[in-house]
Amino acid sequence: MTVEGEILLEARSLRKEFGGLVAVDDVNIQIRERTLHSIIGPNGAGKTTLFNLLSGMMRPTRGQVYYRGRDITNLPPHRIAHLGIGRSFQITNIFPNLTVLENIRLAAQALGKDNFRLFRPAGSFRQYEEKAYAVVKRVGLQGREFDLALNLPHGDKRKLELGIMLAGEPQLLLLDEPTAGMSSEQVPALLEIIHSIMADGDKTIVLVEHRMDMVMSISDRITVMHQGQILAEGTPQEIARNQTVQSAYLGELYGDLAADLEDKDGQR
Amino acid sequence: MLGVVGYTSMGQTAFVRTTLSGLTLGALFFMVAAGLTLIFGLMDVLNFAHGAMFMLGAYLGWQFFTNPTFLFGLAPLILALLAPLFGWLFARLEIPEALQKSAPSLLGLAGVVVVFLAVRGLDILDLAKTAMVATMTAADPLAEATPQEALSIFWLRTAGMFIAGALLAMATSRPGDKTRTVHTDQVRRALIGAGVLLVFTIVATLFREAAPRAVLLWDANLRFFAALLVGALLGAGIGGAIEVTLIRPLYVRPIYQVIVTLGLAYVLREVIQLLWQPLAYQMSRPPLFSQPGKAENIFEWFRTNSVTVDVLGVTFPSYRLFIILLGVLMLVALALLMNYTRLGMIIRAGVQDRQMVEALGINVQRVFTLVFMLGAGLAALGGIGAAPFIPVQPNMGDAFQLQAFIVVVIGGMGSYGGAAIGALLLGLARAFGDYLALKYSLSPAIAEASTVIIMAIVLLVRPAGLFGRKE
Amino acid sequence: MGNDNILEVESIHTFIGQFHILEGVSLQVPRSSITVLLGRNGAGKTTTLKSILGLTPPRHGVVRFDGQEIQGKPAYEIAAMGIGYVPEHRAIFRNLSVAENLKIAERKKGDLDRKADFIFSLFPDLKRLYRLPGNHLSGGQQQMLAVARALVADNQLLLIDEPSEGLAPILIEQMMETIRNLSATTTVLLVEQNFIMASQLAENYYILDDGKTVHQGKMADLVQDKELIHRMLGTAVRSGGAG
Amino acid sequence: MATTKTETQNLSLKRESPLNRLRKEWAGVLILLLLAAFPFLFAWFSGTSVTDGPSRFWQGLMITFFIMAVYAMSYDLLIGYTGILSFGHAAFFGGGAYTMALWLTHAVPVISSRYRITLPGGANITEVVLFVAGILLVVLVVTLLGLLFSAASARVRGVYFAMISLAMAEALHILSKATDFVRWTGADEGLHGVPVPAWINPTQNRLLFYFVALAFALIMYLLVRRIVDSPAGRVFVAIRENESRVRMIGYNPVVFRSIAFVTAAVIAGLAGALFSLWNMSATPTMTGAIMTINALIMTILGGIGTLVGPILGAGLMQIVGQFFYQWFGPRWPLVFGLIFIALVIFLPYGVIGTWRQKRYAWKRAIQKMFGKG
Amino acid sequence: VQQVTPTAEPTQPPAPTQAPPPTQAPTKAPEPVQTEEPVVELGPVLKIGQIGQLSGALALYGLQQTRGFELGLEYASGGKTDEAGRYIIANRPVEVLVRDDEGNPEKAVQLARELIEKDGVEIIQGPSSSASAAALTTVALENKIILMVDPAASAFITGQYFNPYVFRTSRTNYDDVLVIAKYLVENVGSKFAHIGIDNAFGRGSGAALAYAVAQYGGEVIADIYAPLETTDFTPYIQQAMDSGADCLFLTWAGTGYVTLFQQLGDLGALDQMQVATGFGDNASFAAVYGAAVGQIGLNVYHYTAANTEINKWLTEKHLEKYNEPPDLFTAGGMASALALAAALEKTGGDASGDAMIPALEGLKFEGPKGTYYIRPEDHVCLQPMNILKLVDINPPLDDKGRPTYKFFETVYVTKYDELAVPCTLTGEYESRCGDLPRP
Ligand SMILES: Nc1ncnc2c1ncn2[C@@H]1O[C@H](COP(=O)(O)OP(=O)(O)OP(=O)(O)O)[C@@H](O)[C@H]1O
Ligand SMILES: Nc1ncnc2c1ncn2[C@@H]1O[C@H](COP(=O)(O)OP(=O)(O)OP(=O)(O)O)[C@@H](O)[C@H]1O
Ligand SMILES: CC(C)C[C@H](N)C(=O)O
Ligand SMILES: [Mg+2]
Ligand SMILES: [Mg+2]
Repeated sequence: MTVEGEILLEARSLRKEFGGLVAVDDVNIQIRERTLHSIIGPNGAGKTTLFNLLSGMMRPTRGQVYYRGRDITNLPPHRIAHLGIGRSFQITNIFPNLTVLENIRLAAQALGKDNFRLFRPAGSFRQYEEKAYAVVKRVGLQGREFDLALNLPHGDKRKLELGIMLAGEPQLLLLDEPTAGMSSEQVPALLEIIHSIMADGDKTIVLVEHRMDMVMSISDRITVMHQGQILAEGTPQEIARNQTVQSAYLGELYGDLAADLEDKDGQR
Repeated sequence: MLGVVGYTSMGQTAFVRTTLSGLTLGALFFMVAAGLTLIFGLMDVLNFAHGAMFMLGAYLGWQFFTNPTFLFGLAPLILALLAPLFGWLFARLEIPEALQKSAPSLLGLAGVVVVFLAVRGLDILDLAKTAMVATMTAADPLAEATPQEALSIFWLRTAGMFIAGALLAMATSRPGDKTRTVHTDQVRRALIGAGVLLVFTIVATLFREAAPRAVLLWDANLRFFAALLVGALLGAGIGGAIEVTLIRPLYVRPIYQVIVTLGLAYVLREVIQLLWQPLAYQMSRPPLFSQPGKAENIFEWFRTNSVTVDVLGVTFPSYRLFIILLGVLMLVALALLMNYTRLGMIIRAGVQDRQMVEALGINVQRVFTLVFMLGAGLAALGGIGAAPFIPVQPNMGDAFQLQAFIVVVIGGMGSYGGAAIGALLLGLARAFGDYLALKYSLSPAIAEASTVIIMAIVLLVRPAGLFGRKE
Repeated sequence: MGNDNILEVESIHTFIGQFHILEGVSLQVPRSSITVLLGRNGAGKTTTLKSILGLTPPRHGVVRFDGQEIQGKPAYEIAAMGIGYVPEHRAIFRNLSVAENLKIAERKKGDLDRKADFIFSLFPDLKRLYRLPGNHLSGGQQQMLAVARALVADNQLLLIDEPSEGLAPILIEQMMETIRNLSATTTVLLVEQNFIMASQLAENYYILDDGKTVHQGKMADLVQDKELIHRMLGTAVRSGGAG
Repeated sequence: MATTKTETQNLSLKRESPLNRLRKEWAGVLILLLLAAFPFLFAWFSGTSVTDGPSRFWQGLMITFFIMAVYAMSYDLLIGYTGILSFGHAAFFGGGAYTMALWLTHAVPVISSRYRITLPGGANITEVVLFVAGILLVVLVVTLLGLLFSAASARVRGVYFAMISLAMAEALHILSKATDFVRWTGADEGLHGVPVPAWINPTQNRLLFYFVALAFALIMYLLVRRIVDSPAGRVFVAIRENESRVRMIGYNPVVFRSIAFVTAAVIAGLAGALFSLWNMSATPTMTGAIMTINALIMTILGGIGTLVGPILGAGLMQIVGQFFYQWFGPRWPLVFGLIFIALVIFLPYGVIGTWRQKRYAWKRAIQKMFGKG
Repeated sequence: VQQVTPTAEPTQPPAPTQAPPPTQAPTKAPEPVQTEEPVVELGPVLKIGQIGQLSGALALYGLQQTRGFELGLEYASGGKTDEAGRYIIANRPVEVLVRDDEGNPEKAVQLARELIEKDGVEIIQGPSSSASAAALTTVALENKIILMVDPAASAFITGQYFNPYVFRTSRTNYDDVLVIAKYLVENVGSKFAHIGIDNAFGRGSGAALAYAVAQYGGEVIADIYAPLETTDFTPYIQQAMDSGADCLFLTWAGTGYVTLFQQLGDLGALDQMQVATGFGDNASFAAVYGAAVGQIGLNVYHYTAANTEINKWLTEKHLEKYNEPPDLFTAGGMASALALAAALEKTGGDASGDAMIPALEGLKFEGPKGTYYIRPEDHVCLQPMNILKLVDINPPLDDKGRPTYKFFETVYVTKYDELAVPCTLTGEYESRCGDLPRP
């Protein structure tokens, strides 16, 4: 298991209300460096909303977000991206009419210093293109570089979604259901990518996911959300055994998962 | 508040008259905007031909009111050409694979050629001109409602149009389209529809000479209200045709709708100028609003039908009060429609995902067409309602169209109530703006700019308009 | 034949554009049962549902609903005969409120009022969200809404496409429960990749591959046939969970 | 920002030798040569003088075409590349035209009657200096306009912005025809007989003006091509595709939209200024909605999201329009409109877009036929 | 002043965008003994570009202008044509190319350039709109080509927009008001309100009105301009009524005229004050002047008012060709043709601007209204103007069923040199005015 490091990201009594609805209810959460931290919880628990707050997409009603000790609560999303926080979306969010390569190249270019070069061809900035190729390879989209993104099968779109995020070389990755809509056959490939990211050694991942077997097998820590609040937090084993979690989220069908997990851990 | 200030600083007469003038303008704006709230506000179609529909309504209504010879003369031909409505009659036709690709264009071309042959030598222009000349008050319209062409020849034309219609129907039946099948029910319905159409065509052909004379013998007031109806119905019909042929293929490409409707506005304007010459006409007011003299109040007007009415001590044309009334009626009709039917909801859903709405058992396509027809019909109704008040000319709709867009945006897309308030706002702003600008020796252009400024302010404060739904 | 099958599909062929997607799919769905359609990604399951409904009308073959031939009718007529549809990826109307999303599915005036209690009892969440616009719902809430929408009108047949997608485990269970309850009154034709779910719900199964029905039978038998499962459905089966 | 080194680099993605480039761009170069030779070729074929009669007229037509092409191109930068539906483009064009015309009519005579600017050698360059100052003024004015538009676009989106932009242009239009300023702008009639400096005066030297316009179009084309191809240009396209995602990967779309607006405004404004020189006038038509609609039509007709498209669209509209007028008389817009509608329905991606698509299909068909060429 | 339709001649569509059909003219001209004349070698064809507004609000004026011009050529040539049916003036066959500027100055300029450059036109005649005329003056100067203005009436054309190539046979705003000002001040009152189109024509008229009534001790106390496309005149009328003027002078043209007049009636302005305006074209009478029977008004031309040989010829020809008598600006079109023809005869067919200027300056010629005189200083064309009394708005048809439009009793017709039209040149040309009256 990876070593737990410093606190990288921290939310302090973060709250988001939509009209009367409290989607995120005074959440305190700490993400430590170089961990894979999963957030699970029933639908509507507020996971995506929490991501939206952390990445600057939405402004919290109240509360703060700190990144490496710095208050980033009200920074616009592009500034937050520049700090090294990347995110992927639950609903695929790519540039449909651009090629795969261009999708990723744009993301690679975003954090460079050449965005405002108006009179030099983009192609002459080799560094971004090279980086883009590297990312394409990493997410396994070789051979499709020049396909338009909208023509990709769903699974590949999810990979591209990931690639766009990776190209920005974020330190902290917020992944919102990366397997959403993928068939089970495609999941292992994705797991592979996640593993390789963690293998870099300097990355931190926050993952939202409903596939329990996957969550249980790869997470260092798991936070369970329910109705906007944090219900429990702990290691996968702790969570799997947690009665509250079982009744609120996992249900009977997965009751035996805990036992399952014990073996798996051994193998890893 | 503003009213009080205006009242005291302007003096009663000026204030009342300017207010009434603003209300008339507001009503006119609303008449155009009413249809636009449906087409633009709900269906998201940036319809730049809406002003042209207004103009078309005015021409058709005016022509019907003063001398409908032209309209009746044309009716059989147009009816006969409607066959493509029943295109699916031919959907079961099996066509050799090799021909499938070229068949539609060949058939379509053949159809167009037959249309051309059928109307060749028929002086539609002349027909229009006789009818038009008769509209000059000096001449006797009855005298001009003359027969145009021997029935024996005219039959041939009608038949030709029918054949053309059938050819076009075949062309639009998408021969060889593998993604399509047709249920026996549909074919039966198409057959019935086509039969009804045939009967209508025959009737229209037989009565094309008698009908205009009969209409001209009606009481002029009756003729005026009939003209309102006819203008609106024809407008709706044309709107339907436009939706089916031009708009429907483009729901997936909204910008191109802009372009097509722009082109259409162009074409309609040119066609009008071709038929009625590039001139301007003034439609006379129906007798109901044109008896000499002044009524002391509305009630007296019911008796006298005089041309002006005294409103709060101000002389005001009775027809303009009628325009205000027409605007209010349109609002009421729209409110009833939108509140008591599910139209609005269906359209908003359909804009987003047509297939799903269909899967719920709703004929989306028909709803869209209906709504477009309704919008176009309202514009046409506005046009004919306005015709006795403003000159009937090819670009009469343009200024109103721009205002109507602004009205819809101010009110918030899809909100007819918002559109009404927007129209009122713009109308009053315009009238008072003009008044004040003149008073302070500024040009009225400055007042014209006020509408634009109002919109900018509204949108900057409320980006979705006054009553718009937030996205 | 006849009356015991509410839906009969006989060797339909469907094209999308130039692509021949279904090349002979046949199904029989007995009344008041749950029938599940299985198959790999891209096998043509969704297309089959759409063909039944007339959204992608079949070029050849027969679809019989309640004894009546319906192939070639426009989709809205077919749906109005009493078929409810829960599409994959939910397809709820994002710019309509939850209430409107339900209201629009009414076929008769007052449908919703009659069914409201029933629907809220199945999905209590929706009551709370009733006035929210559809795009404010979380992924799972949208899925519930999509199912609820199909229940508003009186449907004799429900076509449900992958209802478990993106649902939290506990909700998958609830969803199963719901569908089981529904089948008491309505017939359900279900497409489901989550084999655990499918196997626990359905009585009959059909397996599609490459646009053709390749296997059919009683679910009870299929569960025994591990080899077939593996061959036809790939790894889909094991990864349980929300897979 | 461009250094000398980058200037020599290729415009397309890969670095290539100049020779290679020429080979790739031979069609463009050929067209350019043809255009440059056009006045002489035309005169030669029609057997008329280069400076008179029909030659002169056709040069005029081509000048309008060049200017309109640039204008349409600037519009495409917004609608085609950045995905902003603006109905206020005439404000930039008209703004440029009016600025230039007002400057030349009202400021230049006064200034040059009071001051003289000479080179050390004694040559009088007042006129040139003032002319250049006029161009800078145009750039300044339309830049401000562009910023105004982009500020509005930061607040409202989609059709709402389309309407706001329409309204803003309309406001300018109203100003341009307001009687209050009749002494300066000529109100409804506009400014006519603008005193264009003799050395660039289109009536005195049409041929020279032809080349000025051609050079202008060429430079603008290369410029826009560069911009579109630059890192920033790529971001424009990304904004068109998915703005919220652009923000999430670390770009500030407001800034990039402003850049797009200002560039489009400056290019359109310069086109407008040249147009006012060419017509020696500035009229309310140039700020009116028709002007915007023309841009839209030219862009869509030729092909949205391409650079050659708008140019071609401008050509179709100017040149083909001229022929239509000759063939069909004053009702020619009827025919034009019908053809136009047919094109939009049947060539959904404009002339260029459709050609590109078909070209690909043809290529494949041929490959198939000859078993993988 | 205008309205509405090409009355009663369904067979003759007013689509005069091509040159007049060459085949029809010769048969109808007073057939000269062409064949017997000694064959003279004809000079090159002289192309005249005629720009008029053939669509939109002023469309009827364009029509009258083109018909008048053609008849003028016929008259001036004595009906002599070449084999293509072109009238021969100064030994040159004249071809007229008609274009529609839609009342848009920019379009007018474009068309003029095209005519000059592509078609080799040597003289421009027209247009209907003063705004277009103002714009065309620069084209005339650029190309050193004569611009013969008619019917555009703004005084600015021979005022601030003047250059030596600009001539006119149209009256100016000053003619309009000077002819009636005395009568109005003496009989109606001294306080005037003015509602005019917000363009060169209207503003020119406003300036002229102020000048003219001041001559007799009157005063314009409200000078109001409304855009040409105005549909609701309420605020303008309200303003005029508020001003307390005795007399409202209207300067309007085109279709909006009917609307304006109607609204004046509706809002009670006609009861409150006297309204004065030019009597407009024949077709609009019934619609516009219903309430004005018995009133006195000014008029530019009405065929019943002019008692000249040329007018008789014109009326006859016009009736014969178009089934109705000539209209408001038919005479103007004809006068333009006559003036040009006279000058061309003088120059021996040389149509170049520099040759024509001396020939036209100071030209005195007989036209349909009587004697016209082109002032050499500012090229203003002095001409007779009418004061008419409206007696009947529904005059009977003639024996052939054609309208007669006999609305008027002639009160007075001025001689060309009777009205002291001021010289309004400005800037570098101001000194040309010499001792002409100045505003
Ligand atoms: N823009 C919004 N406006 C109003 N309510 C919202 C909005 N976005 C989300 N919500 C509500 O906030 C709650 C949390 O939603 P969120 O999308 O964060 O859930 P989630 O945990 O990601 O669920 P899922 O697993 O289904 O995606 C839900 O009840 C949802 O309806
Ligand atoms: N619009 C389309 N154009 C071309 N091919 C399509 C289209 N829609 C679907 N297909 C193809 O049709 C086949 C069947 O698709 P369908 O959606 O029915 O599969 P499915 O069994 O529902 O798969 P999944 O499990 O992924 O939902 C697939 O190969 C797909 O690629
Ligand atoms: C009387 C009209 C011929 C005057 C014309 N309307 C003009 O603008 O000058
Ligand atoms: Mg979520
Ligand atoms: Mg599917």
